[in-house]
Amino acid sequence: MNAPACSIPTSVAEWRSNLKPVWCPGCGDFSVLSSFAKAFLELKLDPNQTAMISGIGCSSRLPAYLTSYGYHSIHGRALAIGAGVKLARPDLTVVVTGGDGDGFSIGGNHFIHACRRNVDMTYVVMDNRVYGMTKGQPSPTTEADWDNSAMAPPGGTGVAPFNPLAIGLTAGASFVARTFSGDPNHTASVIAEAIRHPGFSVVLVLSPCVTFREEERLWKERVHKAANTQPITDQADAARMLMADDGFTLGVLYKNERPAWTPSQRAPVAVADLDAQFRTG
Amino acid sequence: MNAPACSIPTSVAEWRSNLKPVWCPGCGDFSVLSSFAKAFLELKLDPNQTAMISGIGCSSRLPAYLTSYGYHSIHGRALAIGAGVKLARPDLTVVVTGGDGDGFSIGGNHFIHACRRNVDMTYVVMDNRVYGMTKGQPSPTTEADWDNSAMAPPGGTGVAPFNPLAIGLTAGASFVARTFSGDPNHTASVIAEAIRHPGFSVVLVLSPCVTFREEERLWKERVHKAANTQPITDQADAARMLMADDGFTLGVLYKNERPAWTPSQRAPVAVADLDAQFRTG
Amino acid sequence: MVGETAPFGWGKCKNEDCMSSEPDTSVSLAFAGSGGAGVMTAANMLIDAAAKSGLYALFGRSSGPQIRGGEAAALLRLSTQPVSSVDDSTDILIAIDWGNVDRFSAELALRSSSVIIADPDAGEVPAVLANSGARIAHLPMDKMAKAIPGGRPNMIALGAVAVLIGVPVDVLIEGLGKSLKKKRADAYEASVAAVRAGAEAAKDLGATRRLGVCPPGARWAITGNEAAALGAVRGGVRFCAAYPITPGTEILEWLSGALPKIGGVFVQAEDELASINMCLGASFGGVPALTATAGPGLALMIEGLGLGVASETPVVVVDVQRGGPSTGIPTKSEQSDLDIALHGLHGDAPHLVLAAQSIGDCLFTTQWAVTLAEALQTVGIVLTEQSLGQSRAVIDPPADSGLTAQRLTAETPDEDGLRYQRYALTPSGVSPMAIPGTPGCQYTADGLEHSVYGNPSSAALDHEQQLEKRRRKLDDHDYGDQWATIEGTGRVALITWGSTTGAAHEAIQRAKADGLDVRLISPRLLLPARPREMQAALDGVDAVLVVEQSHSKQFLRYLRSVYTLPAKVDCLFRAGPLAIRPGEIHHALMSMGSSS
Amino acid sequence: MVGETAPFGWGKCKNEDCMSSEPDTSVSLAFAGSGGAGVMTAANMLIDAAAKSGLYALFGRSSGPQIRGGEAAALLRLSTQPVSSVDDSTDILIAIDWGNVDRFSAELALRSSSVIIADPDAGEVPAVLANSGARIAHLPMDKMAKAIPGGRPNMIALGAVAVLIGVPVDVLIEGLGKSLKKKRADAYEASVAAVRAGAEAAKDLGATRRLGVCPPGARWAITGNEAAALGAVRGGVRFCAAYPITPGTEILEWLSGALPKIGGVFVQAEDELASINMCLGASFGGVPALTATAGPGLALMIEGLGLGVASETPVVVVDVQRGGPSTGIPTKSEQSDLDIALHGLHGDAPHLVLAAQSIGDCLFTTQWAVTLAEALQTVGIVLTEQSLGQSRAVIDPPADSGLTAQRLTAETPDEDGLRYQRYALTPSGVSPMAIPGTPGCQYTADGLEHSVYGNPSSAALDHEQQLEKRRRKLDDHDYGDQWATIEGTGRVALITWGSTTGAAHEAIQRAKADGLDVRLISPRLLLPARPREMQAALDGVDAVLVVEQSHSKQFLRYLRSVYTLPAKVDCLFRAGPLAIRPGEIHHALMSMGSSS
Ligand SMILES: Cc1ncc(C[n+]2csc(CCOP(=O)(O)OP(=O)(O)O)c2C)c(N)n1
Ligand SMILES: Cc1ncc(C[n+]2csc(CCOP(=O)(O)OP(=O)(O)O)c2C)c(N)n1
Ligand code: SF4
Ligand code: SF4
Ligand SMILES: [Mg+2]
Ligand SMILES: [Mg+2]
Repeated sequence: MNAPACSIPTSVAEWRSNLKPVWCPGCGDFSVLSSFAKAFLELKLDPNQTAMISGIGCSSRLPAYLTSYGYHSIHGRALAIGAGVKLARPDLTVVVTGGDGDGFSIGGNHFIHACRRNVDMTYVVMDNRVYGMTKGQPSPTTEADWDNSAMAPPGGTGVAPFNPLAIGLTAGASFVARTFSGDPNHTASVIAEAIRHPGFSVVLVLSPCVTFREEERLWKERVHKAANTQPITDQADAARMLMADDGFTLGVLYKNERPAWTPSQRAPVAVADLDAQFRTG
Repeated sequence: MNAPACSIPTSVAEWRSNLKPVWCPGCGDFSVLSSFAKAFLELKLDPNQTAMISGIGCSSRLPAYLTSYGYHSIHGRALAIGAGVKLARPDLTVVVTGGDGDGFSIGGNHFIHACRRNVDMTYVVMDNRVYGMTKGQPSPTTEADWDNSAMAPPGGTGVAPFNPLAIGLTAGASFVARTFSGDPNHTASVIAEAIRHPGFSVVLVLSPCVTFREEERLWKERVHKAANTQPITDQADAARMLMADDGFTLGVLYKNERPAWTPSQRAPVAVADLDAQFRTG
Repeated sequence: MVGETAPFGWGKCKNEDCMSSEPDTSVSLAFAGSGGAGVMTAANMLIDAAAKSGLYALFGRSSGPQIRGGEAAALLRLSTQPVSSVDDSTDILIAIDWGNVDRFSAELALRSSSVIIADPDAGEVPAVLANSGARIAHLPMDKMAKAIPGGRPNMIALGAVAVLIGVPVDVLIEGLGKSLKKKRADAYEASVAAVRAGAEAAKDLGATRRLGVCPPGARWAITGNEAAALGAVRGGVRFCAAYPITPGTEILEWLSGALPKIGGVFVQAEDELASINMCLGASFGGVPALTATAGPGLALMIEGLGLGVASETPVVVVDVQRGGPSTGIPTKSEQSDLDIALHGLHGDAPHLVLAAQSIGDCLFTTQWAVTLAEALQTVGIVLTEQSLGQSRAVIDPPADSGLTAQRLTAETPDEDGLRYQRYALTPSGVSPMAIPGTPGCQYTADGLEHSVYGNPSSAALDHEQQLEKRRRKLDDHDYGDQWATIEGTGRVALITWGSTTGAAHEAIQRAKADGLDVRLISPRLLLPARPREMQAALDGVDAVLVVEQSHSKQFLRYLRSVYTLPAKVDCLFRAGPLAIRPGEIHHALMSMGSSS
Repeated sequence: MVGETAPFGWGKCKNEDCMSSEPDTSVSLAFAGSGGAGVMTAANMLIDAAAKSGLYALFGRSSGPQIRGGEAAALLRLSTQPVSSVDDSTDILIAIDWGNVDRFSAELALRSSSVIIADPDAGEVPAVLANSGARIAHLPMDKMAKAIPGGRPNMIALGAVAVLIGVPVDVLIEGLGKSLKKKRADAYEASVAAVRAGAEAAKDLGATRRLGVCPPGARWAITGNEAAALGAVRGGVRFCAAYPITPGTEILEWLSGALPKIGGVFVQAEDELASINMCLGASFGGVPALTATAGPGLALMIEGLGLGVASETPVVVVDVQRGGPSTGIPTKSEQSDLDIALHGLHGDAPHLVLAAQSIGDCLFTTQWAVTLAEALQTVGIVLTEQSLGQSRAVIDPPADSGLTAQRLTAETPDEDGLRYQRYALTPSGVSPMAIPGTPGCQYTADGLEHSVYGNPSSAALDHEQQLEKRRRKLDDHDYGDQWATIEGTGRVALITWGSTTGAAHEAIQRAKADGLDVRLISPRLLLPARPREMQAALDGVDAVLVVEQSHSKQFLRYLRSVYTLPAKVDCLFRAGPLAIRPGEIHHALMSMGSSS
């Protein structure tokens, strides 16, 4: 199924489909889209050998804006679909993408199990700390005191956000990174590195929702690169670092070489011979 | 709804219902059952003010063996039901219980969100690193090389287990402990401490499945008490400790004083006045 | 059920001294424009003014896929009488610009008698609209607005439309005052000027439809989602765990605001699996609980609902139906979750399914569902629709049915000192339920089949007895007249459900004017089936027209499965998003009437 | 569909030279004993010996709630002819001890003509059994076993039963050799001695039923779960993601062993939401995928199945039905997931529902379902039952239908160089599907309603066209004769489905002997409905008996909803776990035949 070499795009524009994004003007996801194109270009990926899988949400609309194969599925299940694609078709590059609600609220179980299973795919989450598509409810990464939502009481829900990267790490993710949509080149290079990484890689992109969380425009003043230029490789050290972190540290924060999981294969048997066990006498 | 004082049991036997457990002879869950009775006795709980919530699995059968109120629900959803009980009825003592499959495989999402939400209830997981009830399949805590299962290939699944306590901690649990069913008094005292803790407390009880994992009888030789007699109180330190741990350290490993979450209450309005906003002119 | 006591009403203006001097009792209009043009604002202001003038109204919205911005249309029907359906066509379309108006041109339903009011500077009227043959009138809204400091085209449009349909401009301006003055006086001034300019210019646009005058009366302006939420709390709901989803989110938003004020609890759950199971937990704890969702969320709740049925834990889910299957069309209406609501649970799992018939009826039906689920200790699913939930109506204030949750609770164990039987085999099938905290009645609720005590059992006898008890308690309950709306006595019957009831009612009025007497049967209670009541309702009927908004005739299939219908049955059906309009039903009735 | 070509067969012994000299063609027996007594081992050995002697058999099990230990009964029927149903009653019950035998006494179905072989040292025969009036014979199995070093009572029982029913003891001992000799010679010797002692003692127990002799022939011994799994891989399945659940787990266990040997993939998922969605991912990638589950798991897969329907991604789920609702009775059989299988999805979501009619037919039906789902790019649900899945049958080797997955794939974009239309509106409704890796055909599969390209669309026209295409491709497909088992030409028809087909067939044979000609109609394809074919099948029928194992007459309701039945329709229905037996169907047919 290898495609002719000529199908490999030579410009960012070739990676973009002709579908117009539904996103609000200024939404952080636009630049994540361009980071994907840049990363794919850098990796010289072939669109017909690339599968972009997403759930439901503003961010989950992304696959259709690229010229790769895509599956815009249902809310919260993208990682399960992605694992199915990769396990059945190890020759494809599989990238799963979506939002913080999709991935960490309704999709939380698949997230921790994807980290544990360590199938060779890349998960890029556009974290805007809100449910954009359903018009502004708190997500698992939303601050406890954010209350500019019709579904949050005055003063906020009072439920503390959790740190999905720390959870991912403890669940077994072998590559953990954070980037900011305001720095599309950095995001592109981290996505490229994550795709190169053999095993399950998580990239959390801080991507402001300018409509329901206007204040996130100020994130550009809070983000900062990690002190170490090299990722931590010890799980315990990384766990400590992530739990002590302010949530705005950018870079590849943890990486290890745990081999990607591949399903068991056994000595071949012809399908026609599988019934031997049922024959009596 | 306070019951007369005379309804508070004065012996372990009074906490046991007359239903005979379905468990296999030698199953670790028998002694967890007695630890519950002991802990409840120590806490002087009233059976009619206590709600035991479970999912489905051998371990999840436990509630009906006690004389408290109980809800033996569906596979994986016990924590959600428990949160509903506690939020609606803050006067009750709510204990959620079940197995490693119920809690960390199908129930994984409710687990991380229960940790995050920090409702004042106690979660006691009987971890036997296997699905007992469905006759022996690997669970998320099963060793990667365990292959004594009709659903695991020779050599095991190759999927590394994860450490639910570490995940629980990073997700926000405010009380994290491990005990061993072979030490029912220690288990009882930790359960009692967990119930006293305001907020969401997790107690992982290593509880052997003698039928499908006979080798777990040897756990008694592997378990050891935590070096510190006092729980760690710093999240980052605890994260490091749990990730470096061998999985057999017993005790209350982490505890903090984050206040339990209670739902917002606002200035009272009569139900009859709620329609004011719809009246025009 | 008609008239005063009906949870929703149709018919004549209720003000007896209403003397409409003009022929038009109803006008339909649409405001269109791209994102930010303010069409929804204008529509809301018009609705408010109409309500104050004693009119009734229905206001739906159609918008594109964009989260913010993007084209949108406000679809309004104003009337001197209560409105429960969109009309056959739009009388007046006023477009500030053309955006991607083709995306919803079908929903506009223009025809040759319509008028399109277009801004000549916005370019040609798109062919897809012009082809309707509608008369085109020009109003340079953009230019006129620019002439007023701070003026906006939507206010010009508003003023013009008000005059054309006969909503008093003064009332409109009074309303503007309330909503704008406090915020920004300059915005208020600019709006007033723009409305007046529009009103002035309207005189040159040629006469269109003018509504009769109704003396002001008490009115409610409410959406179906608000009504359902209000019905929930009136019915006694004090717990809601929920996960947002279009088009049900507004129910949750309203409850998240209201519950904390009445001693209740609202919690945003991590997913629908959690929300339904949290509700079951609260209900087990004795607190009536409800959640709301749409098709995909309902799909995720199915297992939890089965637990509610088997463990006899009351709970209610409102499913605001949208286009399906799968993610489908989240913002558009359809009646296609009937199958899953009736038959989605595994095993033999009798439960309640109710459907709201109008925006106002979302209140009554939800309130009733809560009290039924509580009384019968079972699961209730309330089906509403995007076109009810997210549309706003101006209606007569709905009466409070006064229905409120009454659960049969156990206070003590059996008198003989015997062990408490949670699942006792009572004559009604309803067993007294002990609420945690009740001394001596401790039990373990179970989704496994169980004995009367709740102990797990796989014995054939226990299974049979518990299945039968769960069936009996629902089948044998007396649901009263409210189970269905039944009107008229013709030999032709129209059977429908949900929002389509409104259009059906209007169609039947028209058929009557044409001399055809048609009976209306619209069940509010869909499950359990009421064979005896349906047989009575169908007495003397020899032809039936079934009307529903699904592609696979879900309602017709259901009717056939549980009721005996006359030999002649026709079906008028169509998937969403296009509403089924009174005219097409009328047409179907007339051809049926002539052939039967 | 009868005889050689049918995926399962009934009727005479196929060996033409079979000259059964004795009257009995079938014997039913039960081994009972508490956990560890080895009743299942004894039953399996008897089945193996029977198979080698040319007999046919059916072997089901009934056990208590304990995971290990606890009482259990092996329920066997041996016959000189293919067996597809349990018989009306148990001829011989041999009980090693009485454990909690009352838990399943109802399933034993003893009557006065039965024989109970009891160990006098195990105490009184429990009243619930003795009340049947069965003759009681004593065999001191425990004492006899103790007399043999290493001897066990179950082997005494085995030897005795073999003699009583006429299974050659030599063949039995030959089988013992194969299974035991290699492991432990002493265990083998002890077992042989015990079997011989039991056989010897049997002579004093009084004559019971003896089976005729059949010359040995090729046989398969297989469970329904194994058969379904084999059907899956024969149909082309190469991917399975799954979550264990009783009684479907054995399908998964078999696939987890087989798939890695044929280049396929098995993965244990974290839950059923993951398993169905992983399957969709694999299928999107071009690899035929299947998962298996039971009611609670199916409930969790509903949303994923809807995505399969909307995005037109083929996938198959085998639902091994158990007692419902909710967790219900996991280890017992029922036909009560019909409702959810047919109508469980939200929105208008046409899909395939098939049902296996016998243990052997689990193979054909699953294989067919896979090829249909692949050909029609949709979701297929295969309904089997605990009584099929977890029972073992000795049958004639089933023919390989040769059906294998053929997906219509797209190789290049449109010839005119136009953009690839994933959801093109073809005449058949099936659109060529590009598999990732195909150059130039990239598209994004979507569960949102979409245009032919797959772009999200909320336009009424796209919705209507895609709904219609998805309906058409299923309705217009030619499913051939296999859609149903249809036999006979009587004016009374028996309509049933699933495992009940076997009992129905046997009942019809008996009715024929009584002079009543009854037609059998048992649809293997339940959805889409086949109104034309059903009408043809019902031609000339004036009375129908519907037979099903559900409490709420799910099948009858479904038949009424989509088919036109004659005026006279009776229904014989009951929830699980008690099997519906040929005798009661026969009885119902005869009273129907005489009244009609
Ligand atoms: C089962 C289900 N529940 C709820 C929804 C409604 N829904 C759609 S997107 C969304 C949240 C999106 O938030 P996020 O994933 O953070 O994406 P964003 O829009 O912020 O990019 C929700 C709740 C749905 N489509 N399906
Ligand atoms: C939705 C659903 N899926 C699967 C099952 C089958 N099932 C019952 S218990 C269980 C696993 C039990 O494992 P665990 O929670 O570890 O409990 P244990 O039996 O080991 O104590 C499974 C898979 C079910 N009941 N419901
Ligand atoms: S709502 Fe927020 S996340 Fe969604 S498109 Fe707009 S800015 Fe982006
Ligand atoms: S199977 Fe294992 S976990 Fe279950 S009761 Fe037996 S020993 Fe305990
Ligand atoms: Mg988000
Ligand atoms: Mg376990």
